[in-house]
Amino acid sequence: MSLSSLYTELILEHSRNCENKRNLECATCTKRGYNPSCGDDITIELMMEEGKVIDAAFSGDGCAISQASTSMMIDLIKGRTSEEVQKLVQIFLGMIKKEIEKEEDLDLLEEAIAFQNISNMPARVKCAVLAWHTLIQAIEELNPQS
Amino acid sequence: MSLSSLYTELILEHSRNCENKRNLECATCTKRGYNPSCGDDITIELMMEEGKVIDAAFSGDGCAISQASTSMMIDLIKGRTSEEVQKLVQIFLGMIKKEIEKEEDLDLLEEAIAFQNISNMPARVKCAVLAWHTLIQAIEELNPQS
Amino acid sequence: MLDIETIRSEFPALGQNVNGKPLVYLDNAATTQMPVGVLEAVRNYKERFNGNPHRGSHYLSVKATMLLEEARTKVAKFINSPSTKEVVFTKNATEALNLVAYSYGLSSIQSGDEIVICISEHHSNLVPWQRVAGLKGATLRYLYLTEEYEIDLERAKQIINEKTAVLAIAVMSNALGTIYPIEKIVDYAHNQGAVVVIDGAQSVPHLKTDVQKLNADFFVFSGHKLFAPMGIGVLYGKESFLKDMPPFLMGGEMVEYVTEQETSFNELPHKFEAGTPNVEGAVGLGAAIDYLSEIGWEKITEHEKSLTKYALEKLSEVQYLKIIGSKNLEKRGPVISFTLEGCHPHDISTIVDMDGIALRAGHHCAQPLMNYLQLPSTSRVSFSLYNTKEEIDILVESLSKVRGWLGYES
Amino acid sequence: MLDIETIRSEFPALGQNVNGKPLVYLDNAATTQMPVGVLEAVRNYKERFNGNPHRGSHYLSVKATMLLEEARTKVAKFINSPSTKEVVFTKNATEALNLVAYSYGLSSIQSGDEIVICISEHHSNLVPWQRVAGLKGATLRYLYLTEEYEIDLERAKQIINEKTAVLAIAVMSNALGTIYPIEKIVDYAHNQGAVVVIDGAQSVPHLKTDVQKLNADFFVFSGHKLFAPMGIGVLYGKESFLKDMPPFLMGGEMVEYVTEQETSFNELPHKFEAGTPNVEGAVGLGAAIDYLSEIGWEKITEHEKSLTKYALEKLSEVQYLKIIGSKNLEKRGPVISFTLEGCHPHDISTIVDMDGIALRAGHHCAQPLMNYLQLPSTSRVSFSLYNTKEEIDILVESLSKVRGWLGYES
Ligand SMILES: Cc1ncc(COP(=O)(O)O)c(C=O)c1O
Ligand SMILES: Cc1ncc(COP(=O)(O)O)c(C=O)c1O
Repeated sequence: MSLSSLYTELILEHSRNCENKRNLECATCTKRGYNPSCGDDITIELMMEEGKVIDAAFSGDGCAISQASTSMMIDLIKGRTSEEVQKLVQIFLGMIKKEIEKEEDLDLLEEAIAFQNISNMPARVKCAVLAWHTLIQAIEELNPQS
Repeated sequence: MSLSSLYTELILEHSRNCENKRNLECATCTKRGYNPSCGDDITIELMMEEGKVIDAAFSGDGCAISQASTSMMIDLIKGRTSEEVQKLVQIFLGMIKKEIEKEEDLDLLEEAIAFQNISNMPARVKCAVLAWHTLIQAIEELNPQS
Repeated sequence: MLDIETIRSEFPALGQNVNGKPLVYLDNAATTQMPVGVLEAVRNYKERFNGNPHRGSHYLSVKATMLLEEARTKVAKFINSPSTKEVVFTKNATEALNLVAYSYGLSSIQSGDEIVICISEHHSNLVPWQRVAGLKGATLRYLYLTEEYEIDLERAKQIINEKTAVLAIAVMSNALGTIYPIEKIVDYAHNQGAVVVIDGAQSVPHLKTDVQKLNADFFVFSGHKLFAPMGIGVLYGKESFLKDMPPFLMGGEMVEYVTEQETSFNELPHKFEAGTPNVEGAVGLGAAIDYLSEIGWEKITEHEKSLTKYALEKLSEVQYLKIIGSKNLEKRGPVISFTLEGCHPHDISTIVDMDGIALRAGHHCAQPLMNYLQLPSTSRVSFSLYNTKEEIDILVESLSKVRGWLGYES
Repeated sequence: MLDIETIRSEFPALGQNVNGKPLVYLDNAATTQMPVGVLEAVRNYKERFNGNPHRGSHYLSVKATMLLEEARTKVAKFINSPSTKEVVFTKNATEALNLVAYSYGLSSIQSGDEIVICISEHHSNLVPWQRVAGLKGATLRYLYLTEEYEIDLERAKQIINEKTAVLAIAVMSNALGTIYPIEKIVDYAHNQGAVVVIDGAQSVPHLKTDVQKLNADFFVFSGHKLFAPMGIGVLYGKESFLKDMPPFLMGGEMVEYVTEQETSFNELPHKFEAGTPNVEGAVGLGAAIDYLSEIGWEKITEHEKSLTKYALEKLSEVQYLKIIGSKNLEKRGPVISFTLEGCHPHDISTIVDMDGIALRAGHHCAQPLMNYLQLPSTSRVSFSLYNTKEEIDILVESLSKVRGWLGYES
């Protein structure tokens, strides 16, 4: 994997996105995610209403990859139901593991498809998936039965 | 070192010596010596009177080398003063380490000179010196000032 | 059948002379020799992939991490662990047993509890439990052996009871060669509510291991008895236990957040792996597992059984020799202890060493067993897949001269 | 002067390409590469002398014992330990520190005592003390740093006082490269009655070590940062302490008598070495020490100092780069941490990796320090005797392109 396909304009743009990196005044759910091996440390805040993500944001430190991945994720999940979010996270994680075959599934990830080949850079996989793992934990805590 | 120079008649004889391997009724001092690496386990008993070894004996288990070395040592120290015993032990241990140059010193060891070349058989050095180390500890406990 | 010529040619250490005679290495229960494939795997790692794993984003660090985790996957498969989270690398079986004793034992065992071990346990599966019992006011109880060196299951059922907090036992005794009916004992102990710690140090090189079938709560072994380097061992533990246990060694790699006064810990298995791991040891262990898998258990077991059978027969013919252990091939592995009347094992060892033969003398780190059997020590031969019947002939020939050297008429 | 060509040719790992570029290995503080002499010593041991040491009376076992003890003698000489009894082999520095914390710490530290460490300690010299403090009701106190990343001796004298039971401190910080004025601090702490534990993991490869001159009560280091294999570390401890300390790991080798309910322990240093030791690791460490001695400290220090000086100069010229650590050559070793404005260290590491450069990114197992400095992480380069100024030029060239890759104008 070349540097230019890793640090694309899209990823760099998202990595500096200040719009999604903020505090949610009225978050209904907050979850911290940490990668002890590289120090990425992000906190995701969700505002849920009737099972839907009304707003979402994040804060914390991390490399360009983790910041971009988090920002794209937040764009993607706004307005979705818990179930939709869970499905999207599964598709994202599946994509990273190269387990998703169907193009139309990948398309659902919108911009986050940018991380499709991150497994070619094993040192960075954890950066790309951190936010998504954290999100799924947050959702599971909200809906413990599911 | 060949087996025939290790298991000499003299050593084998001493290794089966039942005369020195007994319990001393009126021991004034008893010391157990153990070699955790090979399991040799002997107890030395001394009967001291006015600083002299009046009688000595041993009990316990061990290989031919440790038994013979103990038996020879007991023959050697009977009738000696603590100081003489200490000197003999130093000479014996020095001989094992090849640090004794003078023939006449070695001669003082009498039969125990049989172990002069045991250092060529490193696995057996501990067997040969066990009794002597135990003896010196016993003597030191008797005369803590010296 | 094993192609023994080829196999032997793969072990450089076996080709040497000792005291002018071809080496006859019969001390495999103490440690094994390494095949070229393992030597090369370690060397290759050092020359091409060496880095400090975890926390690294450069090529060598990533490679080291991948190779370490690949080795963990191989170990998990080898012992049929359901997950790599349950495979912790230690420095040897002893550290693994101490980890369980310190972390599980000290946090779970209560005053009045009982810990049960077998009288034949290796000191490494004995002294740590003595200590736990002492510190916690628990009682250490023993399973004793029958005249045939077997565990009497009926008597065992009186010792293992609802007070038993931990049963710690080896599959195969390193001092007797006996293979105990572990599955039955484990089942019974589980029914009594005990947690079961299994010492596989001796069984792993000889029997296919399946921790799920054994239903082990904890299972340990050492690499160096399995053709792998020294300095690497394994603790398998059920996730349900490991996840709630406090960490043992503390330091780098095993932490999550560290603040000045508090620390939270990393996920399994890393929570139990403090400091820089022995990556090359793990790589070597992985290569050793590959080596064994390629040969296959069937051939290994068949070969070792036939060696054991032959050795039992031949040794029985040696005058004054007494085998200390079961003679039932179904109940034993390729480790044979014996005594030779009037001869101390240490002398025997020295004498046969002159014929190039490596055998072990002593208490085999099982002093309570020796005491129980009223033997100060024994001689022990132990076979591996690379030994031959010819080597047993050389052994028997050499043994038959021992009493002569020690001054006996015959 | 060092013959750097010859030296590099002795390290097979250094000759390789990474991502199509010659490897520039600047992660020596994490782990070092191994010279051929060490690789060969380990291989030779495995092919010719491999046996389980202690308790063996056959040739290979005797050889293994002798080689293990010979390695111990080399280590003792290398750190100027008065006796080999005071040199305990562990698996790494982390285990050595845990041994001290568990065995000395838990048995000697009392409620109300204070343990003092430096804010820059590696987690391995920090988390074990947190635990001891927590279990014993002691307080863990920190020495903080000045703006120049130095220990303020006057402030230190307020923290270290008659309540200080243990002072645990590294000679050289792995995160900052600072070399602390250890002898003065140790002296002061001793005068207050404290016991001093010194972490030499980073200093041992760069500075001549003299545990007697340091007057260390305990001193630890790891082989793998010193051109030796992974899986071997050293604890030096004064006999006066070690002899009265309870054992840590229990099992084979470390016992004297074992009965069913009681155990007495072997002599020093064996009391602290349970289970089969990593003989090949020790042999490798001995060979690494030989290798270093042959080159000589003078040449090593001179070379590493000139690299450090050059690197500090060159890095200072890189725009947006800030060095996190002392710039005073007399107060630092060849480990340099830095930040690059707007660039996360992990991205820096990935980018320079494409030029074959191995550097480390992260908290360097020193989270409390990072917190204190209010930095989430830094990048770190660390030099060894085999690095060159040309490599520093390649690093600087590569670093100057990083901001461009990350979308900055310059
Ligand atoms: C200062 C310091 N102490 C301790 C350690 C721990 O060493 P190891 O991981 O080899 O146990 C390290 C290495 O990372 C270190 O740099
Ligand atoms: C049955 C058994 N358990 C435990 C051990 C300890 O293994 P290690 O010395 O590799 O820790 C041994 C090996 O001596 C053994 O035979």
